[in-house]
Order: sequence, then structure tokens, then C-alpha cells
Amino acid sequence: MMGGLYRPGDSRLHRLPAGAKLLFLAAAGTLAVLVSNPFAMAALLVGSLALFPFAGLSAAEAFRQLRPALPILLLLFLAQLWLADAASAALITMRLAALLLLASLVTLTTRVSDTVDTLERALGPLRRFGVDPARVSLAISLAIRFIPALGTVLSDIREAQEARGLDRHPLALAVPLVVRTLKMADEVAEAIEARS
Amino acid sequence: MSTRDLVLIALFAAVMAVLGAFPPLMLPIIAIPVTAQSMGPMLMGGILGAKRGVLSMLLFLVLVAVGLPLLSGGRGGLAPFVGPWSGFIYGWVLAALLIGWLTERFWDRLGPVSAFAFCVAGGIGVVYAVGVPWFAAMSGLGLLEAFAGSAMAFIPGDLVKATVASAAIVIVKRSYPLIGQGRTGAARA
Amino acid sequence: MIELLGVSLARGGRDVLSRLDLRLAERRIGVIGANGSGKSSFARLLNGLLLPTEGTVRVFGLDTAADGRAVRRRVGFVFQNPDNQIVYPTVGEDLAFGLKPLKLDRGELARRVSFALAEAGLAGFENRLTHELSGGERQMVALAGVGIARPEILVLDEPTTLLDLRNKRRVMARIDALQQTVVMVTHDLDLLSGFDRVLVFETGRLAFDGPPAEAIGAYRSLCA
Amino acid sequence: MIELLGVSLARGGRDVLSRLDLRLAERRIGVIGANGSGKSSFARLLNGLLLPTEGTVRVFGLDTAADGRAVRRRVGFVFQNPDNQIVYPTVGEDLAFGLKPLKLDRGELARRVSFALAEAGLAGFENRLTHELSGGERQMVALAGVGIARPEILVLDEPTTLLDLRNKRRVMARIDALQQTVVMVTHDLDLLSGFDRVLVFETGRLAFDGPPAEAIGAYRSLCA
Ligand SMILES: Nc1ncnc2c1ncn2[C@@H]1O[C@H](COP(=O)(O)OP(=O)(O)OP(=O)(O)O)[C@@H](O)[C@H]1O
Ligand SMILES: Nc1ncnc2c1ncn2[C@@H]1O[C@H](COP(=O)(O)OP(=O)(O)OP(=O)(O)O)[C@@H](O)[C@H]1O
Ligand SMILES: O=C(O)CCCC[C@@H]1SC[C@@H]2NC(=O)N[C@@H]21
Ligand SMILES: [Mg+2]
Ligand SMILES: [Mg+2]
Repeated sequence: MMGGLYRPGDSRLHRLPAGAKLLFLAAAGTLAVLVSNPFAMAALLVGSLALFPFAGLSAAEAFRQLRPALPILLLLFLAQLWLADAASAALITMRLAALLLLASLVTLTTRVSDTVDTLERALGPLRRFGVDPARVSLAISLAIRFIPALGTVLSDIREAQEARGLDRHPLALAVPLVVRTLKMADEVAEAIEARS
Repeated sequence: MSTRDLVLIALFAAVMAVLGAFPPLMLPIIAIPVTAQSMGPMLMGGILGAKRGVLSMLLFLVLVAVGLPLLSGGRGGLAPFVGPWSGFIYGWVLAALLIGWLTERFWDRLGPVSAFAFCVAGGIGVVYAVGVPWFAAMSGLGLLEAFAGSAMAFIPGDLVKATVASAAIVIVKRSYPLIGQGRTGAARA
Repeated sequence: MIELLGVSLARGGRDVLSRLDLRLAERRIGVIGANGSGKSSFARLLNGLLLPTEGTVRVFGLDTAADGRAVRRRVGFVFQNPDNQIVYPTVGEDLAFGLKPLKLDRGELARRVSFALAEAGLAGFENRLTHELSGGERQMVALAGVGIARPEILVLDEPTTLLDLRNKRRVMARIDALQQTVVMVTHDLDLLSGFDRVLVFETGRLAFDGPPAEAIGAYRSLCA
Repeated sequence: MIELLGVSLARGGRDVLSRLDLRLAERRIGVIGANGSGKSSFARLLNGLLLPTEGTVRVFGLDTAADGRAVRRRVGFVFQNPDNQIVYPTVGEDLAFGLKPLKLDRGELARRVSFALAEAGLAGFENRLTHELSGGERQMVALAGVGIARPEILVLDEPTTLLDLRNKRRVMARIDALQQTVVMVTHDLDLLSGFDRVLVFETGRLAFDGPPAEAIGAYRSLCA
């Protein structure tokens, strides 16, 4: 899980700095919203698809990225067809698909740690407003570190309740989870303070 | 902001991720998940208060955006931020803000009923107020159609989640309050 | 009472226990072994919290895979980390929880809770917040919480790690006095002196099975 | 080195420690006593994690209330539960965290981290995920993480509770080898044999203060 969704590779897209990719995505996203000609939008969609092999990713991968959104894309297409016309139905559906593909592409070709570094640098100018980039990246690391720990806490609590004969009740899970989380927060804060 | 605040913010971002591990319920036809994560803004706001709650939600969204698969169903990256249902996610931030603000404002009188009302106002009211217009804009549907097509099916589930969250908020207020007075235990340098 | 028939267990793709055949009928059974040797996993098999990947576990003739609930009602479990099993924010509520199935009235409930607390050396702790207790105090609450339901078998996973001498003795005296069968996992070898039988685990296998003195000797030579 | 002058401590409205006057200058100091007697609270006073309600705690002449940060840089603390003091997802990052104040360059940082790991018997563990380590490994990482900053005093709160014989020996050997002053809270009386001085607490007071054998005797008779 901690590797994230990144697909290791050595393509030009992989090697591009994370900041450049994010800027590119923002520009492409703006463009997609501005374009209102279905043919231009089709070109954008094809272009997004073409970037996948360029990044060493298969067409199947592109499809995998779109799959969760397919039902809603289809639904929207039909709704537009019914409410408006075929051209705007195609335009909106292709726009969404292109946006999703481009966003996935950035995610697939950029390491989590590179994005975090970029974020830390981008936050630098906010220093004078009291934002400390080092604290932000500490918070990120802590959260990543806590996810498996909380997963363990959760399964421990479930197990203990099962052992004590408690039926699965969401509240009986939520309360100990939150109380233990808060206690953990106290102890971890103490440890950080002791170590820094 | 103290170290403890920082840790709390990180921990609740992680709680949000853990809520995402519960398998999402995909309603037939619409592809927006019914997810335990919509409880997140309620817990963050109602337990941490406005400032820490909002920062915690933002931190969670940053983790998603940088590519960790923490949304229900193991989704992540930037795609969830540009989809037709992404408005709900942005709504979570504002919901944590409102719920946190209300909780702090009425802390001394906070009980099961008021906590529930706050959770509904933020977790349903605010979330839908952002999510539905976004959905309408992205899909080209009218507001009403968008509401019928996206939000209505979630209301029963979200009411249940508000019940659970508000009960947790009240119990935590009683046993481990983080808002209002300082912490129990001795002073800390 | 407890029977394991050709039991193997895999967790997360790794073999954690391999082909155990055991019949446990003694009243006091100890379980020792290195970190990661499979003791806690073994303990969890006994009340159906984990199910064997192969083979069958029977308790009072009930298959844990088929009758998990019925087995758990008769087998109490105390976890290594007391925080995991304390469900409620106050000590009193937590103990009362174990009595829920009995549907007692308020007065009787309160009476039993305060009796159990007194027995654990925690008289008057009803309204203390569980997360503000010291480590040892929490462990005693966890023990009292399981004991209050009077299960027929008690499985204890390192129940004394955080305890001082007095509480350790109190727990051991309490365990001694119990009519029930006790299966106890521990790293504290002193606790095993009065036991009837001790199992020594080593990387998922039973390395020794016999009386305490010999078992401790076997364990020490494994660790050398 | 460590001085407590008329120190009392209240937590949650309850008196937890009362009027302690102590001067600790020995290299190996043990702290024992009943559950809830105030050992962990005492340990937290030594690096300013808790501040006395009355009196003063001085470490190297620094008042913990006034110079908490400076004190903490010189006093390392190892908590009972290693899970809660490992801050980063990987072992390498976690150790590097302790070196942050030194602002070293990448190469030097990596060199010191791998040296500290080798010292702890964890060579090559840099990229291991902390939550996937065994209990003993995690305890060693926690120790290494605190030790890497080379604090002059190390305070350890029950650092061996979940460990088996072999791991306990490893941790104790590591502690033995440290040059620094060590203050260790423990319920495991066997660990105290080489110590210079042992404090025995009883309900927030110092009940005994002297060499290990006598202290253990005093503690045993308190518990009888
Ligand atoms: N949930 C899990 N998923 C995968 N592997 C696990 C899981 N829990 C335990 N294991 C592995 O199974 C093995 C046995 O673990 P177990 O907890 O039974 O050991 P143990 O003898 O109780 O150790 P200890 O003395 O440290 O408590 C270990 O190697 C451990 O890493
Ligand atoms: N955060 C807290 N708030 C209020 N009371 C507390 C808190 N932490 C500890 N106490 C109380 O202070 C007393 C001393 O606790 P402390 O943790 O110092 O004991 P200890 O000697 O370390 O015990 P153990 O051997 O069980 O670890 C106990 O009675 C405990 O209930
Ligand atoms: O996982 C995502 O991509 C975001 C999904 C947003 C789901 C919304 S939040 C409010 C409403 N209640 C639910 O259970 N789901 C929707
Ligand atoms: Mg174990
Ligand atoms: Mg303690």
C-alpha cells in the first residue's frame, strides 16, 4: 500500500520532475474545460491515450484506470443524449475520460516521495504565513506510518470484542478505535517531543 | 500548533484511510460509492474541532493526491479529484470546518442531539451543497436531476453514519475531551 | 476438553503452525517459546478467533470452525495488550459489559462489578477512566473483565507482562483458585511452577511437551 | 547529574508523587515498585515530559521547567511500547529523525544511520517497514532511534516486557554496552543485578534507595 499506485518505469514521463507533470496536468485540465468542440475533445482524448504507451504503460492499463468510472460515464452519456444531443453527450463524456486518464497518468508515473518533496518545496513561500514545510512532511510521514498501525488496532479491537462475545456493532468499534487513537496520539506526541 | 496537534491531525487522516478499508457499497447504476469515509468529516470536526479537523482532512486529501490508494475501493491519485463526483470530496473539507466550528461554539451544551444535528448539517448539508452542483456542472445535468442522480440514494446511509459519529463524539467528549479545556494530566513545557 | 487434530495454520501466506496433534485435558497448561514461534496464534485457535488452515480444533467436542460462537461463550480470552480488550471508557462500564448476557438488574450488576473489582485489588475504581490507568492497572481490569463472565476455559496470552510482584502473585493466586481449565502463554518462567503441563513452541512446531521443569530446561537450551 | 528538590506531582487531580529529594549521579540506576506507584511518572519528570507541580527537577544543572528542550536533547527516553515511539514508516527514516537537529548532509546522515543499525544488530534494516518488524526488532529500533542522538542520559520505561529470553538478552547486552547514564524502570528484577543503585517506589513515595540486592529485598517485603 505504501508504494502507492506508482508503476516503476524509466520512460521520459517517469523522469520528468513531479512539479512539471503537475503543472502540465493543470494546464491540460483547463484546456479540457475550455474546449467545446467535440472533434477537438476527441483529439485531446486520443492524445491522452497515446501518452500511455509513451510512458511504457499498456492500453489495458489505461482501460483499468477508466473502469471504475465507466458506469457513470455511460449513464451521463445516456442522460445527455436524452436531455440534449449526441454532440454534447460525446463532448462531456470524452472530457471526463480525458481528465481521468491524464490525472491517472501523472499518478502512475510519479513516485509518492517525489510528489511529497515537490509539495514541500512548493510550500516554501508559505513559510512567512506560518506554514512550516518540515512539519507538513512530518505530518505526512506520520499519517502513512499510522495507517497500518490503526489497521492493527482495528483488527485487535474486533478480535477482542468477538472474544468477549460482542456482536459487530459500529459504535462498539468506533469508540474504542477513537479512544485508543487519542491515547496513541498522546504517546506519540510525547515520543516526538522527547526525540526532537 | 503543538506537536500533539500535529500528531492528532496525522492520526485522524489515518483514521479516514482506515474507514476507506471498509468495502464500499456500489449502488447499481450510479458509480459513486456509499462509503464509510463520509463519516470522516464528522469525526474530524466533532472530535478535533474546526482548525485541526480541516487540516486533518486536507492532509488526507494530500495523501490521496500524491498517489496513495486510500479512498474506498483502493482508489487514489489525482483522478478522484477531477471526476464527476469529486465535489463530495471538496465538500468534506468544508463539512469538517462547519462541524468543528459548531462543536466548539456549543461545546458546553454538546449532547447526543446537538452532535447529531451538527453532523447532519455538515456531513449531509454541506457535503451535498458542494457535491451536487459540481456533479451538475461536470455532467451538464440540471441541479435537480443531479440531486436525484447522485445524492438521494446516500441519505439513509449518511443518516446512519451521522448517528454513529455523533455517539462517538459525545462519548469522546465525556472520556477524552480535546476541545474546550486543556488536557487532563500535568502541564507540559 | 481441547483437541487439535492435524492442525496447520498459515497467516499472510506464511506457515505459522505445522501439523499439531494434541489432546489437552489438564487443568493448568503453560505455553512458552521464542518471539514469533506461534504461541499467540496457537492460543487464538482455541476459541475460534483463528481457524486452522488444515485439520480440526475441538473444544468440549465442538468444532471451532462450525460453532465459533458457542465455543467463545465457554472459552474466555485475555490478550497480550490490555488496551485491546477494554471496550468502554470507564472501568465499571467495561466490567458490566461482560455480564450483559445475564440480563441482571442494576443493583445486582453494580454489586457483582464491585465484587470483581475488589477481588482484583481495584476496589473503588468503577468510575476511573480506563485510559488514565497505569499499565498494570489496565492489565488487572482486562483480567477482571474476562473473569467476571465465568467461562469454563480461560486462555491467557502473557497476562502478567505489566504487573508488579503483588499483582502478579494476586493473578497467579486467582488463577490457582479457579476451578476452570487455564491455558497460559508466558515469557515469565517463574509462573509455571505449579502447572500440570507445558508446551514449548519453536518456529511453529511443538519442540517439547511435558512437565514444567523439563520444559523450561528444553526452552533454555533452545535459546542458548 | 539529576537532582530532584522537593518534587511533588499531581495528575488528573490526584497526587502521584510526593516530596521527593534525590541526587542521582550513578551510571546504572534502577526504579522498581508497585503498579501505579509512580515509576513512569517519575521517569517522565527526568526529561521534562511532565513538570513537577511543586519543587524543581534539575538535569546537568538545567531546570526542566525552564529549559525543557535543552534537557530533552541530553536525556533520551525509551517508552514501554515501542510502537508509539517509532515515528516514521521505515527504519532508516526513523533513525534519521533523531539526527535532524544536527543538520547533517545526506551522506553523513546515511553513514550514521547504518552505523547505529549495525551496532544494534540490525545491519541492512534501513528500508524495512517499521510495522512489519517483530516485537524484539521493534524494541531494538526504538532503542537505536533514541541512542543515535547520543544523549548523555537514557531513561528506559520497562523496555523488555514483550521479549523472549533471547531478545531480552540482546537488549540488555546493548544497554550494558552503553557508555551513558541509564535510568531503567522495570518489573523484571533479574535485570538489575549489575546496577549501582535502585529506587523503590510505593504510592508516590521513595520507600527504599540503595544497592540492588537490598532494594529487591525491600520491594519483596513491601509486596508480601
Ligand atoms: N496477522 C498476521 N499476518 C501475518 N503474519 C502474522 C500475523 N500475526 C502473526 N504473524 C506471524 O506469525 C508468526 C507467529 O506469530 P505469533 O504472534 O503467534 O508469535 P508468538 O509466539 O505469540 O510471539 P511473541 O512471543 O512475540 O508474542 C510470526 O512470525 C508473526 O510474524
Ligand atoms: N494521564 C493520567 N491522568 C491521571 N492519572 C494518571 C495518568 N497517568 C497515570 N495516572 C495515575 O498516576 C498513578 C501513577 O501512574 P504511573 O504510570 O506513574 O505508575 P507506574 O508506577 O508506572 O505503574 P506501572 O507499574 O503499572 O506502569 C497511577 O495511579 C495512575 O492511575
Ligand atoms: O471515494 C470517493 O471518490 C468520494 C466518494 C464520495 C461519496 C459521497 S460522500 C457523501 C455521500 N455519502 C456516501 O456514502 N457517498 C457519497
Ligand atoms: Mg504472542
Ligand atoms: Mg509505568
